[in-house]
Amino acid sequence: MSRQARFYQWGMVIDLDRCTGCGACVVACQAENNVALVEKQRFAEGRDMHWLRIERYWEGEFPHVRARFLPMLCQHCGDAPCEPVCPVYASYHNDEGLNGQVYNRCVGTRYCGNNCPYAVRVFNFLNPDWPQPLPDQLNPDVTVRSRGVMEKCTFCIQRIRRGKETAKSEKRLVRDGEIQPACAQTCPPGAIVFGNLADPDSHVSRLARSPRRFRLFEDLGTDPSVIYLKGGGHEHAG
Amino acid sequence: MSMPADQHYDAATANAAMLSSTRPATWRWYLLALLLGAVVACGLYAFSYQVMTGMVVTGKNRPVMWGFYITNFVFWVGLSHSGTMVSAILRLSQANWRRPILRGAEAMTVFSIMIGGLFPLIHLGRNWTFYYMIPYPSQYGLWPNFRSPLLWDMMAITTYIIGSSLFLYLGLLPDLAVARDRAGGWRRLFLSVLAMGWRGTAQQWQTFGRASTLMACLIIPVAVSVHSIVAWDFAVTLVPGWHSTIFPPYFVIGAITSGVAAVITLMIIIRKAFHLEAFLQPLHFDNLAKLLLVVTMLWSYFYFAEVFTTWYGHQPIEWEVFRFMSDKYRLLLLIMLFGNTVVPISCLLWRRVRRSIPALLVITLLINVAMFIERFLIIVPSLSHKNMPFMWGSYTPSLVESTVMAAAFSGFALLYMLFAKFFPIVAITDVREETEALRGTAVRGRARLTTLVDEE
Amino acid sequence: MKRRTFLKLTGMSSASLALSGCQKSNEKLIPFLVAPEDGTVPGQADDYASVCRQCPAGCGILVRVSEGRAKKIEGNPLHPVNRGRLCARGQAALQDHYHPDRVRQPLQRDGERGSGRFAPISWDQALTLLTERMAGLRTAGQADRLALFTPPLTGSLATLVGRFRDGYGCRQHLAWDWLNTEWLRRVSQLSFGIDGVPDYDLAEAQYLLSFGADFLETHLSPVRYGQSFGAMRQLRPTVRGRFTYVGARLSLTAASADRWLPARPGTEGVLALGLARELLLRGVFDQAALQAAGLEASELLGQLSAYTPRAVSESTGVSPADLQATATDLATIRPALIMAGDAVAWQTNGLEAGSTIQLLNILVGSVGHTGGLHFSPPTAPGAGSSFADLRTFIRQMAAGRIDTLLVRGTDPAYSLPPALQFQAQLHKVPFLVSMTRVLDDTAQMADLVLPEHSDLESWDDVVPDRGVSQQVVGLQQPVVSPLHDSRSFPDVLLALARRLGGEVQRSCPWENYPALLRESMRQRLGNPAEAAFQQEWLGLQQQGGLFEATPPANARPPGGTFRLPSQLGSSFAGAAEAFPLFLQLYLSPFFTDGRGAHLPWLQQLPDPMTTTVWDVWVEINPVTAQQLGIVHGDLVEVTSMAGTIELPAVVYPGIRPEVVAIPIGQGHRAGGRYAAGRRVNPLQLLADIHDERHSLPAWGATRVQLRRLSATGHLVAAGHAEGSYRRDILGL
Amino acid sequence: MELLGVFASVEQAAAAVDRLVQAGYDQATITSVTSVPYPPGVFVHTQRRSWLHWVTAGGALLGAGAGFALAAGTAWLYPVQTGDKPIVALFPTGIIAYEFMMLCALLGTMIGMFLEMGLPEFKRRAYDPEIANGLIGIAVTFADETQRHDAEQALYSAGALRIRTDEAPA
Repeated sequence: MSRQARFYQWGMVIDLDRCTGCGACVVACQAENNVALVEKQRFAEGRDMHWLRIERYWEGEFPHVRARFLPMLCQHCGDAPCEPVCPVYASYHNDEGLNGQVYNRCVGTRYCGNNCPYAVRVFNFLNPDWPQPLPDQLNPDVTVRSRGVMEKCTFCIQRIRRGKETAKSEKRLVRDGEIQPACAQTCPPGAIVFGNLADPDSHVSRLARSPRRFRLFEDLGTDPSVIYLKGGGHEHAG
Repeated sequence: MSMPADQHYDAATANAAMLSSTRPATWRWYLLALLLGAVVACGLYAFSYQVMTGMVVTGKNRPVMWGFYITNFVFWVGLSHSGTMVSAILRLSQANWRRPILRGAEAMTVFSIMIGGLFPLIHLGRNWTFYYMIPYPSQYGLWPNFRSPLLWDMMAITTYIIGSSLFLYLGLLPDLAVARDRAGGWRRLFLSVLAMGWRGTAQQWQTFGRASTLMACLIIPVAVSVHSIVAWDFAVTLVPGWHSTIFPPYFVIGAITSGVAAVITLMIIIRKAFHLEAFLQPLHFDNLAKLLLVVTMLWSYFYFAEVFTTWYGHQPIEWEVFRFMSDKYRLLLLIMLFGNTVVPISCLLWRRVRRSIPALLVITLLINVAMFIERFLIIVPSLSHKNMPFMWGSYTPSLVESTVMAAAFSGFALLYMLFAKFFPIVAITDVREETEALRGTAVRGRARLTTLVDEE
Repeated sequence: MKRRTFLKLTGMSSASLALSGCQKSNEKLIPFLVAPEDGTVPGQADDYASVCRQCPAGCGILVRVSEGRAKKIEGNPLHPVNRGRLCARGQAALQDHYHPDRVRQPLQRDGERGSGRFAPISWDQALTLLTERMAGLRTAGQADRLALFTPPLTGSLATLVGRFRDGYGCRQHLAWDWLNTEWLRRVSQLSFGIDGVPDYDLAEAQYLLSFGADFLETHLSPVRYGQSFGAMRQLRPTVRGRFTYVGARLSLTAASADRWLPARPGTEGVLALGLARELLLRGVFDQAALQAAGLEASELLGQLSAYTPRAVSESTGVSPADLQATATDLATIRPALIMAGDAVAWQTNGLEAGSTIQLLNILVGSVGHTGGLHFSPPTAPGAGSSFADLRTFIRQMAAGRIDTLLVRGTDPAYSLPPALQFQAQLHKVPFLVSMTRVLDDTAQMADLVLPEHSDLESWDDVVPDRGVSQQVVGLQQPVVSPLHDSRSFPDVLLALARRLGGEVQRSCPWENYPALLRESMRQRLGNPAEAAFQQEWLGLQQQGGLFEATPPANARPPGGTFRLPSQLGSSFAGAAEAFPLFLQLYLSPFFTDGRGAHLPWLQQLPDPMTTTVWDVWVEINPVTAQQLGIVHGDLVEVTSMAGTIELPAVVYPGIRPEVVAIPIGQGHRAGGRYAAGRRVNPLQLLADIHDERHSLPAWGATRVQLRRLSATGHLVAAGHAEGSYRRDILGL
Repeated sequence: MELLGVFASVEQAAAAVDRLVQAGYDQATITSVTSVPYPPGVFVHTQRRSWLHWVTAGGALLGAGAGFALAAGTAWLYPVQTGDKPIVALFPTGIIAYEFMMLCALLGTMIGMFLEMGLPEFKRRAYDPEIANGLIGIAVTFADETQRHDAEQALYSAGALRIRTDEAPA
C-alpha cells in the first residue's frame, strides 16, 4: 500500500545466517500470546496453534546435505491477501503497517487462512483447554481466543501498545529497541530484530538495507514487513 | 405434439394427468418422506454437534481450511443453474419442447439454491454470528466489507433465491388457478390465496406473457453472475490453482452441465413417479440430451484449456498442485474425466442413447457425481499444496460433514416431494397452450399439416 | 460522586453483569473497589530477577509477575551468561511451576512398590518418618547406609549438603547427571594439566571446528554459545565466522555449519590427527604454543606419519577433498577454535580422542587467547561424582549397603541406562525417598515422596561451572508464593538436622536456607557491615546475582604436559554381522536427559531437525532405509544386545548410512500426564560397555539392527515430509 | 356489472364476440376468460399499452443506486483499510450495484405485472371453474338491464352453455 509519512512502520528482520533453529522464539511466542496447547492427536489432524514456527528444509544428499531453517510468522504484508477477503473486517490493516485481527469480529469463514500464501493463520478448531493451574500463567494482556475464530502473530501488539503509551506519557517517540516482541527478545543468536522501518536509522532499517535481504514470495506482491537476510553463504553482514 | 392427432383431446383429462402428483398421498409417499426426514434429522443433529463442539469435528485443518461444505456449496449453486437456464433460455427461444419440463427445472433451481445457500453458514466457525455479514446499521458502527467476495456471494445468492422464487411463482400463477378450480377444502383456500384471483382474461394473459419474457431476460444474467461470483471466491485469491481468469466461464459451464444433467435425472424420476409418460416423451429427453452433449463438450474444452495452460507455463507451485492432485486423487480425477467427458460425449452422440431413459439416467447421475468430484478437486488439492511446502497437508471429510451432506440431498428430495404434492409439477397451462391455443391443422394439397400460431 | 466516576462504575458493573452471564464469577475483571493486598497493582506486571535451573548453565532470568502470579520467564539482560536471552527450556520452566500434576503434599506409599498408589500425609508426619529412620540408622551405627542422589550441586547448597552429610556421618552422596563435565575436565587435565571446563570465546573466533559438541542444544551453556555464535556469524562488519562440524549425525548445531564432516563414530580422533598432520606439514601452526605444551614439531610429525589424508579418509569416511579444505581453513583462518563434545566423549576411546582434538587447539594457538579457549574460574565447584562413583554406588546398592536413599532433583530410574543395573538393584534399597515436583519414574518407586518447591518458589545461589570465565554467582529468589504444600530441599535438610539434633544440628545451624545464602554472599563480598550488606543484598536481588565485571587473566596451561595418546581404536558392543548399524543416542535439544519431557510446551515444540512432536523416533539414512524397505513413518524394531524397542522411523538425510540415531528424553513411565507413556525409553538399548581403562561411559558404542514392522508408526510431524525437500518453491 | 358466457369451443366463443360487437358493444368492454393463453385476435384484441418495462427499468435504476450507496457509501462512511484495496473499490461496488440492480428489476417486474393485471383481486368477478378444464368464457360489461338482456341473447345465440354474473348468487 502507499506508505504515507507516519511515525511508525513496524517491521522485522530475520537473519537466516544467525538463526540456529533452536525453537526459543516458538516457546516465547506461545508463552506471551496464550497460544493453546495442542495434544498429539490434534497435531496429527493439522490443528496446531503455533503463531510462529521454524520451518526446516532439506537440501542436497548425503554427505553434502544441508538443513535450512526458516522462522515463519505473520509477515504483516503491506498488501495483505488475507484482509480484503474477510467479509466482516476481522482482518484489517492498521496505519502502523500491522495486520490486525479482531477476534470478536471473526465469524470463522477461514477465507483469510486460505488466501495467506505463508500459511501462518491458525484457526481455533476447538476451545483451548489448560488444566488447572496452568491458566494462572496466561498473559493478562492478551485475549484467550475461543473456538471458531482465526488468530495469528500480532507482532506482540500488546507490547507495542505499552511501549507507545510509555513513550507518549514521556512525550517522546518510541526509542529503537524499546519494543521487543517475545521472539526477538529471547532469540539467543539475535537472528530476529524488530523495530521501526519508518526510522531510517533504526537497527531494523539498517539491517533491512543489507545486500542479503529478500522477502518471501516477493513476486506475489504482498509487500511483507518481515525481511529475511540470506544465510548459509559466505556473505558479510554489510 | 403431446397428443396424437387422431385421439380426442380433453383438457380436463390432461389437467388430471398433470396434477396426478397432488393426489392424496400413499403410504409409500409417507414412508419415503419419513425416511428422508430421518436423514435430515441426522444432518441437523450432526450440525448441532458441530456447533456445540467446534470445527474440530470436521476434517478441515491447516492448510485445508475449506472442505466438503464449500464443495457442496459450489455443487448446489451449480445445480441451481439448470432450471433457470433451461427454462428461461428455452422460453426466450420459444422451444416448444420446453413446456413439460420447465416447472420441474424451476423448482429444482429454487430448492438447490436454498440448500446451497445454507452451506456457507454451516461452514462458519461461529455460525451464531453469521449476521455480522448482513449489511444493516448496528451498534458496532461497522458495516460488512463489500470488498470481500463472500459479500458478493451473499448478495448474488440472495438475489438469485428471490429471483428464481419469483420466476417459479410467476410461471405457476395460471396453474395455481387451474389447480384451485379443481381442488376442494383447505387446498382450495390455500391455492385461492396464492392465485390472487387470477381469471385468465385476455389482458391478464397479455401482461403475463410480457412479464414472463422480461423475467426470463433478467434471470439469465443473474444466474451467470451468481456462478461467476462463486468462481471469483476462488479466482481472486492467490491460491495456486485457483487464481485463474478462466474460472468464471468455466464454473458457469460446469453449472449448466450439472444442472441440465440433474434436470434430466429429475424428469426421469418425475415421469416414473407421477406417470407423466404422455407429457414427457422421448423427444424431450432427446432434446435435453443434445443440450447436455453441447455443454459437456464445452466443459471439456474449458477443462482442457485450464490444465493445458498450467502444464505449459509449468510454474513450480501451480504444477505442484496439479501433480499432487493427479497423484493423490488419481481415481477421482479419472472418474471425473470419465463421467464428464468420455461417457457423455461418446454416448450422447447416438440418438438411441439420447432416447433411452435408463441410459440417460445412468449418464446424468454419473455426470453429477463427476461434477461433485470436479468441485472437490478444485477446492481441496489447491489448499493442500499451497505456497508453503512445509505446511502441506491433505483432507478427508469427517462423518459429520458427510452426514450434513447426506441431509442436504435428502432435504432437497423432501422439499421436492412436498412441492409436487401441493403444486402442479408440470406447467399445465404451458403444455395446454400448445395443444389448445397454438396448434391447428391446415390442408395443403393432399396433406393435412399441423400448424403452430406464432405470436410474434 | 463525580459524574465520570459514576459512569465508570456503572460501566464496570454492567460489564461484569454481562460477563457473569457467561462465566462463573468475575474471573476476568479485577475488582478495583477492593484494594489488593501485598502492594499488587492490577494490570501492572513486575519483573523479578532469578536464575534458570533447567540446566546447569545457570542463565539469569527475569520472571514477569502480575497480580502475584508468574506470567512469563525472560532472559536477564544484566546476567553475563545469557545477557537477556533464553532458550526454549528456560521459558518452559513456567510450566514446571504450574504443572497440573505437581505433587501437592507429602505422600506415603500405599500399596505395592511401584504401583503408584500413595496416601497423602502431613509434612510433620513425613519428616517424623524420615527422622525416625535416620535416627535409627545413626543409633545402630549404620549412618553410612543413608545415601543421597542429586545432580551435581553448586554454591551454598553444595556447602549445606556437605555439612549435613558430614554431621550425620554418611559419605554416600552421588551427584551425577547426564550434563556433568567429567569428560571435559579429564580431557583438560590430560591435555593441559588443568582441572577445568573450557569456556569458548566463540564470539571473537573466525573459525570454529566442532567435534560433536552440540553447543547450540545441550552442550555446556547453549544460550551463551548460541548468542556468541550469532555474533561470530554476523556481528562484525566485515567478517563472517565460519564453522565446520564433525559427527556422524547432522545435529541441530551441525545444521548451522558451513561444512559437515560425517566421520564414522569413534574415528573423530583420527580425523583430528589427520588435520594436525596437515597443519604440521604445511608449517602453519603456533610454534610457541607447541613448545609450551612440550611438543616438538618434527618429532610430532613423525609420530603422525600414519595419518595421511588417504588413511584418515579411509578410516573416517570423510572425503579427502573435505579433509584438505578443512585443513586449509584451519591453517589460514585465525583465530580458530576447536570444540569437542558428547559424540566424541561417548566412545570407548573418548578420552584419547578428546585429547587429540585439544592438540589442534594447541596447534592453532587458541588456548588462552582471544577467540580461543579459556577455563572456567578456579572458584567453580567440582564436577560432582564421576562415572566410576556411579558404578560404585550401584554396586553398593546391589550389596545391600544402602538402606535409605534420598533422590532429589534427578530421575535415575528413567535417566540411567538399565544396563547399569540401577533400576534392577533399586529393590535392594529398603526405603526410597524422592523429593520431586511431579511423580517421575523414581518417585513412582518411592516409599516417601516429598513435594519440592518449584524454581520460582525457592531460594538458591547458582555458581555456573561452565560458559563463564569470570566469577558469577546467580541469585535465585522466590518470585511467587508457593502454590502447594511443598518445601525447598535445603529447608527440608535443615528441618531434618533440627529434628535429628546432635552433631548434624551443630553443623547445620542456620534457621533457614536464606540465612545461609546471606551468610555465604556476605563472605563473597568480603564481610561488609550489616547495613552496607543489606544495601548490597537488595542490589544483588535486583540485579540477579553477583557478577564479576571482567574475567581474570587467562589461565595458561602449565608447560610440557601434552602427550599424544598411544592408541585411538574404539570398540563396540555387538558383532557387526548381527548388529550392522551404529546406534547414536543423543540428548534431545528440548528434554535433554528427559527432565523437560513433562512440559507440554516442549512436547509440542517440533523437534528442529525432524519437526516431530510428542514423540521419540529413530533416524535412518535414506539409503539404509531403502535397503531395509523402510519408509518415513513406518514402525521399526530396533534391537541391540541389551534389548529391543519399537519406534517410528524418520528418514533422515543428515546421518551416515551405517548409523542410526535416537533422541534421549522420552519414554517415561510416569512424570505426569504429558510425559508418561510416550513410547519407550531408548536408554534400554544401551549395552553395558564403557571405557574400562579410564572408567568413562561409552553411550555411543552400541550396535543395533533394524527391522520394519508395519506402516503404522503414528509419527506426527509439523513439517510435511515431502514438502521439506521443496525449498525450490520458496526460492530459499 | 359483468356477464360471462361459457363456451365449449373456440369457434362458438369467437362467434359470441362477433355477435356482441354486432349488438353494439364496444370491443373494449368484451374480454375472454381462458385457462390457456390464446394468441391475440382469436377472441379479442387488447389494445392497452403496457408500461410494465418502465417499472422494471425503474426498479433497476433504484437497485443500482441502492447497491452503489450500500457498497461505496458504507465503506466511505466507515473506512477500514484492507490490503491495498481502495476504500471505495471499483469492481466490488460494481458487482454489488449489479446484483442489487437485478434484484430490484426482478421485483419491479413482478410488482409491475400485478399492478398491470389488477391483481390481487378481492372483488367477486364472474367466473366459472370449468374454464380451468378448457371451457372458454367471454365476458362483457353492461350498463343496464336492457344491455344485459341483449348480451345474454347474443351469448346464448352463439352457443353459450351457461351465463354467469358477478352478482352474489341468490
